[in-house]
Amino acid sequence: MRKQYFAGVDIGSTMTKVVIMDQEVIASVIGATGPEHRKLANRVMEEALAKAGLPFDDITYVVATGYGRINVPFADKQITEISCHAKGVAYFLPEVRTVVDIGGQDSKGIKLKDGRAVDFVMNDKCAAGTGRFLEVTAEGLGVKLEDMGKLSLTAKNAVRIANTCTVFATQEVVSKLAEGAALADVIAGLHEAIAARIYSMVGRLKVEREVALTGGGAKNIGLVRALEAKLGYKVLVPPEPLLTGAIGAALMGRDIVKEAEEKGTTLVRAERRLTEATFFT
Amino acid sequence: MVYVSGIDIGSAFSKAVVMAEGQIIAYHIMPSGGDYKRTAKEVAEKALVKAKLSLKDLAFTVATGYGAANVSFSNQEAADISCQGRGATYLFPSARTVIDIGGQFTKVFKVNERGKTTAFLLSEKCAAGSGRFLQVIARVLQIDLEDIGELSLKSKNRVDFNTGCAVFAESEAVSRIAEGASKEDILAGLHRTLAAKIQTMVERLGLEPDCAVVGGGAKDIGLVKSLEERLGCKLLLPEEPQIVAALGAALIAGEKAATIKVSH
Amino acid sequence: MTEEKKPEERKKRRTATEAASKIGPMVKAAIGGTVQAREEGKPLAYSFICCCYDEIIRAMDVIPVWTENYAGVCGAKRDAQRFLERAEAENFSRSLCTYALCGLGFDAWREELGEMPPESPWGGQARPDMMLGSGQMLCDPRNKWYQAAQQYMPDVPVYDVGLPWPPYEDDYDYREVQDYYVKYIVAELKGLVQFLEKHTGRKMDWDHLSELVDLTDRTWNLIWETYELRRAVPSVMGTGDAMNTMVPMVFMMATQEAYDFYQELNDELKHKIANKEGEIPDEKYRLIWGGGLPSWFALSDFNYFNSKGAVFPVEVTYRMIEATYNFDMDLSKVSDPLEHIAWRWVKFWTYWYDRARQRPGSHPDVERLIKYIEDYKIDGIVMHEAFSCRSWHVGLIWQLNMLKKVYKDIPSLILESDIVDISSYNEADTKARIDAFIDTLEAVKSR
Amino acid sequence: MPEKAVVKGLAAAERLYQDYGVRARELKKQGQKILGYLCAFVPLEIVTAAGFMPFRIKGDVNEPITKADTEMETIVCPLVRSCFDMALKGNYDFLEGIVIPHACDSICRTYDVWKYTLNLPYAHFINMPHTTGDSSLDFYRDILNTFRTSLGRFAGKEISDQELARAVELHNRQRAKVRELYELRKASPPLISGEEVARVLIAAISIPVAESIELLGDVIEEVGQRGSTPAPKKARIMVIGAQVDSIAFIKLIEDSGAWVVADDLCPGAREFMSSVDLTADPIEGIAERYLRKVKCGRTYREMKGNYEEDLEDRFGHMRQMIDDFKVDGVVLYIYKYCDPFGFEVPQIKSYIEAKGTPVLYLEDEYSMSTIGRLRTRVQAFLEMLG
Ligand SMILES: Nc1ncnc2c1ncn2[C@@H]1O[C@H](COP(=O)(O)OP(=O)(O)O)[C@@H](O)[C@H]1O
Ligand SMILES: Nc1ncnc2c1ncn2[C@@H]1O[C@H](COP(=O)(O)OP(=O)(O)O)[C@@H](O)[C@H]1O
Ligand code: SF4
Ligand code: SF4
Ligand code: SF4
Repeated sequence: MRKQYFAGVDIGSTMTKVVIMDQEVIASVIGATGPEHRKLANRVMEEALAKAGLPFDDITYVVATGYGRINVPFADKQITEISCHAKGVAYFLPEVRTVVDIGGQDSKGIKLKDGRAVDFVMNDKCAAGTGRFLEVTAEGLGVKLEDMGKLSLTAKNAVRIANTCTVFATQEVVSKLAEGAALADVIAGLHEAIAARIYSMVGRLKVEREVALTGGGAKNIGLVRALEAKLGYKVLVPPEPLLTGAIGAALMGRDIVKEAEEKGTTLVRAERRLTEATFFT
Repeated sequence: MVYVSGIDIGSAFSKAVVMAEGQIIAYHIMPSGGDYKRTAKEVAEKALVKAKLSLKDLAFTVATGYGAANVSFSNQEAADISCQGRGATYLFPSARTVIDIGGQFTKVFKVNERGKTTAFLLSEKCAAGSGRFLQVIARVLQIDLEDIGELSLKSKNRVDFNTGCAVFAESEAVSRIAEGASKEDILAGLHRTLAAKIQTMVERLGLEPDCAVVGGGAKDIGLVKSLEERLGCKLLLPEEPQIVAALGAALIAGEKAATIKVSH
Repeated sequence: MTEEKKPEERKKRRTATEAASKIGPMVKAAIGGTVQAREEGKPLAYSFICCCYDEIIRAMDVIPVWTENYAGVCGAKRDAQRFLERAEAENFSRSLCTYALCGLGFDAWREELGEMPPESPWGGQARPDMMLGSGQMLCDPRNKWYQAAQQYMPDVPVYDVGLPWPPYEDDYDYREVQDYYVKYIVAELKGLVQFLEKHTGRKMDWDHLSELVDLTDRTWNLIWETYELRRAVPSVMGTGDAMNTMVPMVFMMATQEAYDFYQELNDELKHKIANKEGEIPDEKYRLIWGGGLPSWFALSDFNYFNSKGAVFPVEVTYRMIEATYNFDMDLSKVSDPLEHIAWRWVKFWTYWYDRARQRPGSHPDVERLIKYIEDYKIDGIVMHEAFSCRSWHVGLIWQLNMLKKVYKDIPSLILESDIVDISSYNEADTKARIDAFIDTLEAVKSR
Repeated sequence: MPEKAVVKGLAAAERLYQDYGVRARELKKQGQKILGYLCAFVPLEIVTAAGFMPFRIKGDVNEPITKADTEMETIVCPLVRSCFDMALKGNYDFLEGIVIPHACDSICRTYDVWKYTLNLPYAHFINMPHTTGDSSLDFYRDILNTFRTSLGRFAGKEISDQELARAVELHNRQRAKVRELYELRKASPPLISGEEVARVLIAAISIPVAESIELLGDVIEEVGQRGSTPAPKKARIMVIGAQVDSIAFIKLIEDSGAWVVADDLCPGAREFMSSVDLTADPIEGIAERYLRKVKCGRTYREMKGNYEEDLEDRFGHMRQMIDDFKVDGVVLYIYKYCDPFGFEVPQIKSYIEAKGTPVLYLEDEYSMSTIGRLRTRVQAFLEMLG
């Protein structure tokens, strides 16, 4: 039998992620979802294929997920990021019952049972409480996003950030600095503010241990610690939190193929042609 | 010659105006940045350099705006609404309603014939209704703030925006670009959103002609046109709308200087 | 929720009157008293203010646990966020009344632990034996909150008293309908008495009830007379204080203690007036708190107003009384205590109707503002729009619009925040608004 | 009515939906007097009996709320704000008056704003009690009689018992027709989509009752004659919420691959499942229905028995519908600032979930701009079900 490969394409609001798997991940690419890239998921896919050294035709099944999932012309199926994150986390950390995903434009909580999502909550109305919040404030502070986490760990006395609006919080932060607050304290305050927002949102799920953190937010150690402080225990972070959704998508594809083989049904697949996404509005 | 100044430390920009005998002799505008104290000094100095003066030549200084407390060399502070009112009526004696589109808030207020503010309204506490909105958008569209207005006027096919959030408007704009919408059309759509919010405020207060528009947002001709369209009237627009509060502060300073004895 | 940040210390508010400064300890003692009573096995009832059952519960010796009060205390101590978050986690929308959310979050937590949540403000809110809601026009939480609380306390019975009052209408006069309103309220109050009798095993002492009804009438009149003293120039007591002195009015009605409190306040105010002792030394602007509950965590804003020369001799909020002798009927002739209560309720709510009739296009709420503006020589109006409560905070814009239309243009300010949710509050922004408002007052005054 | 011959059934519903109020505008020209109302708690029988055409005021999810914000705070339920905005913008300028019931805080607190701002010849507030005991029922009858007298005065005639009885009978016929329509949804796959039902019902509340009965009849006939059964979909969904007066949300669910087969909504099951008993004094039957039979969070139902029994009394009809219509999942769709439903969300959710049906709770703002963000949630929910 021919070897099977599965691709997961996660077009997030901020990042585009692609993985190719056989039994495990054999190639992955993370790129920004810029104005141009929204229609250029094909490029990221191409890159991943090159890394894996595979022609596109060898990919058995392609599942697209994330905010931009409908705009992937070469995907065989679209599945929401909620199901995919659940799948991805269950693959790496089967003991997890609650997933907190902090993405660029939304954050969500997902309840897991037997490796499947059974309940979820989501915030995407206001940028407060999302990865954007940190991006915007990092920019305002002139700090690199990657450094926010480590910096905040040196805080002595977190500053309370009163503004809930991302835009104004940035400003508040700047004026706190002007008043003489330490940078680390201000960043720690930001992490606390965002952790508090996320905590009360996922609280709706009746959080159960173990808790895993995924998405770009999980790359920020300061935020991870702030959330742990709120929960009162440690959270788990999968090996590459940004890829969880894409991996979940690939795994979903594998399940779909398997089920079709067992049932003997034929799979409907999209044309294996890498084209730009088109939009009709 | 008695020199006075008005310093407006706004949430986004700081402005200084130097006056003598009721005439503006110099002004300066710069971003407020994070360190208000330093900015206050700098903006005043830059304006004074243009006027070929120095701090000690000033008989009286009035500070206003978000960061007024940081102007260590001021003689007095005044609420920015009052300064806006003073400044606006100095420029346009017939103005009875003033719209100020600033960085943090949009304000609408009424002034009497002596430039006193008699009623006002402030926008809600979300960036969606303020000038910040424009800054955020300018950044994501990679255009200069100065060009926003002209560009938007070129729109043929306005994109309608629904989101209220300034941050999300940014990403909505991003995806619209990806979908092939032009910057012009996106800007026109955003202007409409912002103008609708401002229109509601103006109507709540009651539009009494003439109506002037001031603040940094008034430099955006696209927004001003869109507002005129919605309000159904012509708006009075200062040559430099951003310094109106600083100008008002300087006017107040001028009055004070006239009533106190300056000791040398 | 293990690591909770210590609530930010609240700035102590300066009070103008002795009486107001006594309130804090009184409330603390009352809340402590309910926890104590619970231990002693006395019957406790969750209660709402302004539900006209004060005399009944007092006469039955049922101890009220004022749930709005406790939420307000959490707010004032800046320690409500954790309870609000808990309620949100229970799937309650953050747009609902934050008193209710704070209370529900607290209840959920207390019931889960089987004891008070850690470091509960002032010892916590005691578990009740019953919950007394009401179905009336004041608000929906009055009939939804306790029902929702039952999911944490399914064994605690709820009784909702129907307490409507006639709306102000153009197509008929309230007098055409008041009889059947009273009849209904009496029936509903009877139902409450039966409910209480059933759940406490006690019998109503009707004579005692009549005494308490009479005491309440007298207290109402005393409060009215005392508050009217505040017409004095300079102002002797401001709204900041009134937000404290309302405590006996709404939480201790039908007790001798409440009556005595107002007697003392009355004496104190008279003394101040005689000595021309103003609330602040240089009074420049007299304002009315024209609507809305205060932000309990930011009462010191009243001091900020004071620092700008502004005083609040009058407010419409928590002035839940009128002089009964001003009613268009002789209440003392109604001897049946329940009927007496019912009439007093209807007359209170319809008190301003006739006045509104006399000014075409006017409305009772607007008339009340006009009367106070004139009686108290008011220069400007301040209102507060608390986002979570529709009852007192919707219609403010319209009232101001109406006032302009039927009376005159008067400077006004609407502050936007909440009663207990501090995340809606921004101090710098609030002060900026106040500053600007003071300037408009100055402009209008010097016209 | 020449144009009626041209379009019938679903096509007619589409026209009435797209141009909401079109029929009222036509009839107004012919001299018909029209009263606007909010919410399911206005006793329409009395309005009809007085010779007025009752017209349900609805909002518009496509139209940003602007004018309303100049008169009304934004802390009111967005549906009410949108309705008011539409009225202020002149969409309902054919109204002779408004009748507004004591439904919820958002409605009750804005009555004066409506009344004084629109300044129509007639305005009346129906001060319906919140509780349902016998004294409440007595009181409610008095309230209804006050309305009857007041409206009679405005109409310049007394509303007779016979007229009331006729109106009761007419409205009951309309309700029976809606129930007949709902029967078509029980089949698997349902014979009529949720989107179509929503469109028909929204159309029905904008036309005279008699015409709505005809419309419903035509639709039932038309659907009955449909040949092909539509392709099977994944799940059968029930939507619970307040007033959903746009098809957008229902369509979103169906576009995501499910059928909407049942609801507890206005206009919908909440309004049409129960009828008025024709009593000797017609007011009696009317009072009984609106106070006790229409189940909505705005009415406090006294506890009967223990807590479980109380939940059964309050929400049992939802479970019944889940069984009868073979519902796989429930979407609880609630507007921000809605007090009656907001407080019930946890209880409804846990009650239904305890019976084994998954629930998706969505808080929304009544605007097309939110549809996109709701889509991901709905799709994820369907993935969970399937
Ligand atoms: N190295 C990093 N350190 C901290 N935060 C990061 C890092 N990389 C990405 N992020 C955060 O991750 C977010 C994107 O996360 P992602 O899960 O990809 O979201 P989406 O799927 O919506 O695009 C960004 O907003 C950013 O805040
Ligand atoms: N040249 C320009 N063109 C368009 N908009 C501008 C321009 N300059 C400033 N702005 C807008 O004006 C706002 C700042 O206005 P300003 O009155 O200075 O506010 P503040 O006093 O709060 O700092 C900015 O947020 C920006 O949106
Ligand atoms: S508060 Fe700020 S972050 Fe939130 S919606 Fe408004 S602009 Fe966006
Ligand atoms: S009146 Fe307002 S604050 Fe008080 S309980 Fe009702 S909704 Fe809450
Ligand atoms: S949705 Fe809720 S708040 Fe809005 S009108 Fe209906 S019951 Fe009232």
